[in-house]
Amino acid sequence: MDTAIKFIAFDQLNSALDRISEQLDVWVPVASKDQKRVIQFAPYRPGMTLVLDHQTTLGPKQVVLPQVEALFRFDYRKSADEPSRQKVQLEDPHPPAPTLIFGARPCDVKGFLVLDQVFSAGPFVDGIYAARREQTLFATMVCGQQDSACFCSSVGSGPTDRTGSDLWITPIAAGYVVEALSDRAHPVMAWLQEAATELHVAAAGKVQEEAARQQVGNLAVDQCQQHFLQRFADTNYWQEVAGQCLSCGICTFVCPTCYCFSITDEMKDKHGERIRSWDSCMFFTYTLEASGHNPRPSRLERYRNRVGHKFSYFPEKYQGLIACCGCGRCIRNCPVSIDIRKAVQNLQGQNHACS
Amino acid sequence: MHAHNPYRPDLASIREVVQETANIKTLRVVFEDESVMHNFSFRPGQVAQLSVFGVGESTFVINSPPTRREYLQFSVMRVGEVTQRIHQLNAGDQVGVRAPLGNGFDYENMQGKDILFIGGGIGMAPLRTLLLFMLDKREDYGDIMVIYGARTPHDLCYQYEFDQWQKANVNLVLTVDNEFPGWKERVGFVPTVLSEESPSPHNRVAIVCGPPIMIKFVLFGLKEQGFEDSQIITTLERRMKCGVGICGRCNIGAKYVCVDGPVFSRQQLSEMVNEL
Amino acid sequence: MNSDLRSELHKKAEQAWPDLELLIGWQAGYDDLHTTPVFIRDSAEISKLIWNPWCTQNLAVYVAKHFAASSGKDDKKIGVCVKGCDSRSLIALLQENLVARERFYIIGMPCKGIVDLRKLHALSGAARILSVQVNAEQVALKSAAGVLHFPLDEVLMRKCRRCRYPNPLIHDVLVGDPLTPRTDAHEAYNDVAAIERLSLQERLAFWQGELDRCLRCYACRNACPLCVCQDRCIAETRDPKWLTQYMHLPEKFMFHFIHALHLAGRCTECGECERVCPMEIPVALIKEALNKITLELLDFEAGLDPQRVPPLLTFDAGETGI
Amino acid sequence: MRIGVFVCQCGTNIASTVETEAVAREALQHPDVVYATSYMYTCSEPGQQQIQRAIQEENLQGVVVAACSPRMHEPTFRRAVEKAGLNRFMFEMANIREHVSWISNDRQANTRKAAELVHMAVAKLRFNHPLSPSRVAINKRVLVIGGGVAGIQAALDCAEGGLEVVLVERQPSIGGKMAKLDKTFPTIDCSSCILGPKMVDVAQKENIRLYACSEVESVAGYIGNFSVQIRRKATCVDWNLCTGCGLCMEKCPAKKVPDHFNEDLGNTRAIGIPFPQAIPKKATIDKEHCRQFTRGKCGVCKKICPVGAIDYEMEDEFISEDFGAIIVATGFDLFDHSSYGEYGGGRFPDVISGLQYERILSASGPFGGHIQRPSDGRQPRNIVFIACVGSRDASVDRPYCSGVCCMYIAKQAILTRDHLPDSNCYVFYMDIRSPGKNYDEFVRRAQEEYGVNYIRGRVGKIYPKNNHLIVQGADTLLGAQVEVEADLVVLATGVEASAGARELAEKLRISYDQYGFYMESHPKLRPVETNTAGVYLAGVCQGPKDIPSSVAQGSAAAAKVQALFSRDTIETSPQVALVNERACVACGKCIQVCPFGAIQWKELRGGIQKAEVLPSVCQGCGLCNATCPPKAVQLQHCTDNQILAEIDVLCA
Amino acid sequence: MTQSHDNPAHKQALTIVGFLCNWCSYGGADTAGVCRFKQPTDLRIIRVPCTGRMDPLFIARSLILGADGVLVSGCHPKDCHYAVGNLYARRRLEVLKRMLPFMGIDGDRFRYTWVSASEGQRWQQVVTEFSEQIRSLGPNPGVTGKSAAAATA
Repeated sequence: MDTAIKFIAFDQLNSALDRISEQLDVWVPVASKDQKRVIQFAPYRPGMTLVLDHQTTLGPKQVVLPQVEALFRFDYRKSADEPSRQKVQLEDPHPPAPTLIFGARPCDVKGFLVLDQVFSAGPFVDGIYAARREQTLFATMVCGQQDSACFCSSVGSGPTDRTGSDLWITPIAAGYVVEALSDRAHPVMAWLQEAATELHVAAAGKVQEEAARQQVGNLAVDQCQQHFLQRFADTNYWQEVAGQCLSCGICTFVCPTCYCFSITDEMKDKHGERIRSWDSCMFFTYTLEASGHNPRPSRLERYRNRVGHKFSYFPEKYQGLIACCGCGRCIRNCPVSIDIRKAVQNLQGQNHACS
Repeated sequence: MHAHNPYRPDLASIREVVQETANIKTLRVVFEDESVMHNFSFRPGQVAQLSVFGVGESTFVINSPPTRREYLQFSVMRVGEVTQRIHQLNAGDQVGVRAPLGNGFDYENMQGKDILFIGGGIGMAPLRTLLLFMLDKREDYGDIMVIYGARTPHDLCYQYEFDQWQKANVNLVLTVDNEFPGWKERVGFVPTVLSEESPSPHNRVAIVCGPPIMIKFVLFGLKEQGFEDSQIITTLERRMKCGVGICGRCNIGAKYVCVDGPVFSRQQLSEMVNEL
Repeated sequence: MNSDLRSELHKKAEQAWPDLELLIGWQAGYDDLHTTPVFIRDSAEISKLIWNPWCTQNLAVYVAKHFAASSGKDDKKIGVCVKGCDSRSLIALLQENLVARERFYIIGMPCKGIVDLRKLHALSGAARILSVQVNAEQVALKSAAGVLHFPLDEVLMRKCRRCRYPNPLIHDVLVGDPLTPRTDAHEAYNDVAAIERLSLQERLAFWQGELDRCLRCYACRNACPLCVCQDRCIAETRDPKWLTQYMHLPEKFMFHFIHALHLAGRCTECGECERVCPMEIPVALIKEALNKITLELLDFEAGLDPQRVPPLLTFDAGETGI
Repeated sequence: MRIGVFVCQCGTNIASTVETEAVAREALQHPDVVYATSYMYTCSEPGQQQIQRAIQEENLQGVVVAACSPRMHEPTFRRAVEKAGLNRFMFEMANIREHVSWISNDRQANTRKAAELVHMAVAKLRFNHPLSPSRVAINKRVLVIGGGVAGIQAALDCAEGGLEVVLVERQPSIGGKMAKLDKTFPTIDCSSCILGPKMVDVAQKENIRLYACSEVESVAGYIGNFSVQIRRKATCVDWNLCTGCGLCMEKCPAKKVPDHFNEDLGNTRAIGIPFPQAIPKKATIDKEHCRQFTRGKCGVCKKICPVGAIDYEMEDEFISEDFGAIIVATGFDLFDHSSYGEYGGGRFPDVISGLQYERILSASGPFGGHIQRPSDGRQPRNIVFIACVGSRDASVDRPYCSGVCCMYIAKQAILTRDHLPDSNCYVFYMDIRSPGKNYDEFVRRAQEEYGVNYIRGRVGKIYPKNNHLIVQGADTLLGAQVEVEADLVVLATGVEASAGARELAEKLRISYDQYGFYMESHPKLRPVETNTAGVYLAGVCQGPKDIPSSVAQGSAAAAKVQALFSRDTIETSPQVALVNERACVACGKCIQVCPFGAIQWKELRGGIQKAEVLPSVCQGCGLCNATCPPKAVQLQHCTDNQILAEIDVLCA
Repeated sequence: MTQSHDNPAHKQALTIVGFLCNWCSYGGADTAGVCRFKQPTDLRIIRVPCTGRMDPLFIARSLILGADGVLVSGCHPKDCHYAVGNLYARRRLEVLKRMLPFMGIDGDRFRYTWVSASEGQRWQQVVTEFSEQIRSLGPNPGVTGKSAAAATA
């Protein structure tokens, strides 16, 4: 692999992104409000101020799996001579444009590795996701800002986890050192003008080392698949860990690995779309059947399913892969501070003794 | 199914609508693209997502057998938004169909065995496809008994076919919940009739489909009569959206009803997490 | 002082326990800055209860949604800890007959205010706050950058700085002594007035900017003690279909209109909707504006008098001016 | 759904300013519309046949007619589509005449508007469902509440029609206020002579059961099926035994009991029959004054009663009865003039109310029909009548006209002049309200024939002086101050809602106005109906009125009941609210707001509560629908989805 | 944006949604029609049984989606066909009217009024005045018009 390492000085960041965004759609983390900490990925526009020293409130999931997207369009057509006959025409969504996600964290990228299994591993392949995923590059940044909710190291990732990324960004005192991790990265590297000096590379190395030393989180997940199944019927346990759940959708909406969606039709006059939109397994309506029956009627079953899905069902289905990236967003944003680490950690053990 | 877009239905048109009961209609549909129709193959028990564009999709078993290919048949009970709209459709109207989805019945393992179908109300639909399939290959199977119950005689589907079933040597036991003027068949709930009939579990497979409360008591009854879990087959209802194992909601533990089901043996169910 | 109150809380909970089947309070969360509700079903767990300026959740949210319908074993009650603002939610639930007073044992917590974590983070500037200590009226915040000190008042939540009811208006027992309401709370609707001073276009732009971030995660709704529809919210139902699943601004406006109008004359300003919003949308302002309207128009404040009927659920044939 | 659209030209009424062909053409473009045409007169026989033919041929499932107002022809077209086999609710109308062609000549704008109205109707129709009315059986018994002249008339008319009637009266006797009147205007005929026979009829009709001394305790149910609990107050006399001989009354030692029937102008005993013509003619003990109760011993009546009817231990009794309809005729009370300080505030014994004067005039009254002053029994020479005491006076919250005072003052003045030809009568009045048949002539007779002095103006003050009452007032016609040295002042006290009217209204779930008078269903067109189906009004409880009007209303209410009971069942409109139980969160807000009590709790298995609409009670206003937060209550045929569909056509 | 008031054909079309109670105001509008009282043509009437049926959300939704004006009209207070429907309605509608401007929606785009079935002339006046008022306000931008402040960063 061509290992030419590039450098972007702080004051050159925007001009570098200006150049890249002429070629690709670029998504960058920006604060959506002054004084506030709500940081989201947004399509890059010249002059934007990036926020690269905080984890984003929402990961870049929406870039590949938008909160709402059309699965196809439909049109009812009427012919003038035979108005009682209306014919439907279907049209697939437009193919995606090449896209770069700039400034994501390793945990954010890890999320996509989970989604890839669901959407692309079969038996059915979601071509809409797959096409967009195919077109998306990740310029990921080494993570140096963990807080008390982070636990990426516990789920097989970490602040320096490069898996799934195409470019690797290391912030140093003067700017950003950028390395290519995949062949797909080369065109982007070519648009970066300044090569990194040895000093830059050495400084980056120190940042990497420092970050790599961080053990973020100490959750043990190796046995959780079985422990979960043993705990499944222990209502007291689930009452203990999720009794306070409000059944809102925050944890799922901010989660990089949550992908569940709803499909609905929206139509105006004779034209419409079948859309998918993020859904949440925390919602009552998610599993509500037409008959009125609901297999997961209360927040306890729903929270249990969420834990089970991430730490038991998913690894069972996908070769041990935990469907959690340890980003801590669900913990940090939970209105009642439910801690999924605690729910998983305490799965083992006899009685529902947890604290 | 469209390879790149598993959510995109094939267009089909309604050839005929049959009013089965006050709130159940049967639709007979054909794909508009002749090659799709020609190449379409499925197993009995597999399901389809039926769309009314602008309203949405809903899941129905294809209740015509794979052996009869002039149309696909769906029986639709009016319960919600989509089914309400489906009930307003007429012959000639267009619908979308995504099929086949799900696993279907393991009929290969039923060959040479006696078969017991136990159905309640609209639950007869998935049984019908397998029943007709077996009738079309009658020699492959032993005795066939059908216990079919509904609330009133007017709530029984496929009444117009009962004669044909019986002519094909099916032991058809019909029951309704309460006495009804002019009703000459059995009266009583399906589980009661089952215990009265008490079919032998020997070399027999029982296939059960109906409302949850009926299934619950039928399973209990079958157990009492000595049926093993592996001899009892049922189909699950679950809210489905994508139908292709992606959207997430129809899981029972690690299994997705839309791809791993909807047909499960009681054996399989007992190995899954208890969240029905 | 906090530890004194905590032991008083424990003592009073112990005393009440023989009559209780469940006690809802706060316990320590995953770090110093977070508390989480706890459901105590065994008196041995009473020691988990805490009381400090981080006890932010309004526990009245659980009252109608989870326990209103259930009848107690052996006539035992459900204990619930409430701050002044939380107690108003309970009263509002009583006003609408959504809960039965006799079913609950209310532990009142006179409250000097709850810390706004967002303000704390904004002041610290750091990604990670290592520890926090409150001494009297001072907050000491330790991060990688060092220790910073702020007056407690400066980091209190918006609702606390305009709090008129620090003492629970309804309770069976009080933990600590009643407090004197703050003197600067008379400008209760200052924040609303600030928006009202903007031009119409500016106001629209303001809300467009804020509501654009809405994810429709419905946390504001679910955290609301008075949002009784919950699983049946018309923001989600398809029949009737009030909203599409699109994430367009009209949808988001509409959802917040639904939430706010359903709370018109009912909202007790506990501020939970705003606190829980992961996108930091000031949704409580909408309800405050409605409260200002119902106060001016119909002379009504929710959650004060259990006997009064919320004004939009009744009428007055004689009223004039509308 | 297959929808047909029919655009009416209404001759040239619509076609002259709307391109009906273009409207039909555009309609054809909407989803589900398979047929659209324009026609000269859609409501005509051939027009209707065209719709019916199209329903058959095109297999239509829904029909839109764009024509005149649905208030005009909706029933016509509903019948037409029903004849062709469609449910009548699979029909919508777009009003393109009253709301379009007749209000603008702008052909282009009109055509666009008509097309949009059609589009809205189509959009709504796509959410229509077939609805069918249900029927409930009617219990053909009627309850009449109040035994004044209106109630008596209603009871008699119903009984005459063969209905079973229960008449409930709060007082020990029926007769009401009219029984206290001496004469009636404008004919000066004797009140008890015309009312008495009717009261006797009530007692004698076999199909009228009279509960005197009784009140309605609670009302449940709905039209056709009310269930009413009646409290029979303890009279301490067993009425089954009492013969009405009056011996007890003679012997009762408590002699200083204020005589309420005589408006407290005289005394009566603690046991007795209120007046000689009372129906039922049964004795009642006044516990407040009876020595057996006040002092714990006496027992004179018990000893004296020849049939042993006295029972001091008697307690209130509750009985339940079922009815199909209820007539409310609870009458009125007199305004209490003590709030007028300028008239003495009730302190001067010779300033009396109109009804007190009525008793004074009556031969069966406290003074045997001789006009004398209550204070000293002197015959008055100067008598002043003051009108509008507690009427047309916002300062005492009685801004309305009581309607009868002008007339009864005229009558009393005439009678006074008749009895005491030497007397002088003065009437202070604001305006004279005398719009009835022969009424104005009557007032003129008082003025012209009987020489009653009518002074237009208000009285500012009354004060006693030398055994007289000085009445100071203004004559606004002369613009001068007037002072009359009166011996007796009669205040024309106004009419106000009966005490307890509001409580009863709440039991009946009928509404009342701010003064407590019951609200009729429509002020012009449904004057005796209330908004609670099956509950009717008669007499002054609905608003001040005179005897003829009260009697007419009593008969009208009876006629309404007869009409209702002429069928065995009633069809209930299916345009009522319906609860989707799955969506109901049991917050009870619909129950709280329903003006008709049409929503109640229903308990499902496991003690789960849900709201339930009683379709026969629901009037279809949709208030519950607007109030229900999760929209679990939907007003059929005007559901959220239907309104939203119409909005979306315009806005989305 | 200038509009010619002289030639109606050149007037920009406005969308005014009317919610009229069946018993009074719908009849009033009929009466106005029967009397041939000329009115502007922008109003589209939706018939509801009673103003009590009006959830303020219907109005909010209309305005959010871009209706230029919303007019609600019912029976005069105390003349409600259902006795009290409009007494509830007027509270709810007034609260909405005062809330709209807080959210950046012009409260003048919404009006509620009471017109009886006999008041054809009054109806004409109400429609004319309200249509003129909406015309002077111009088209409703709705809530979709992205403004500078709405953009991220």
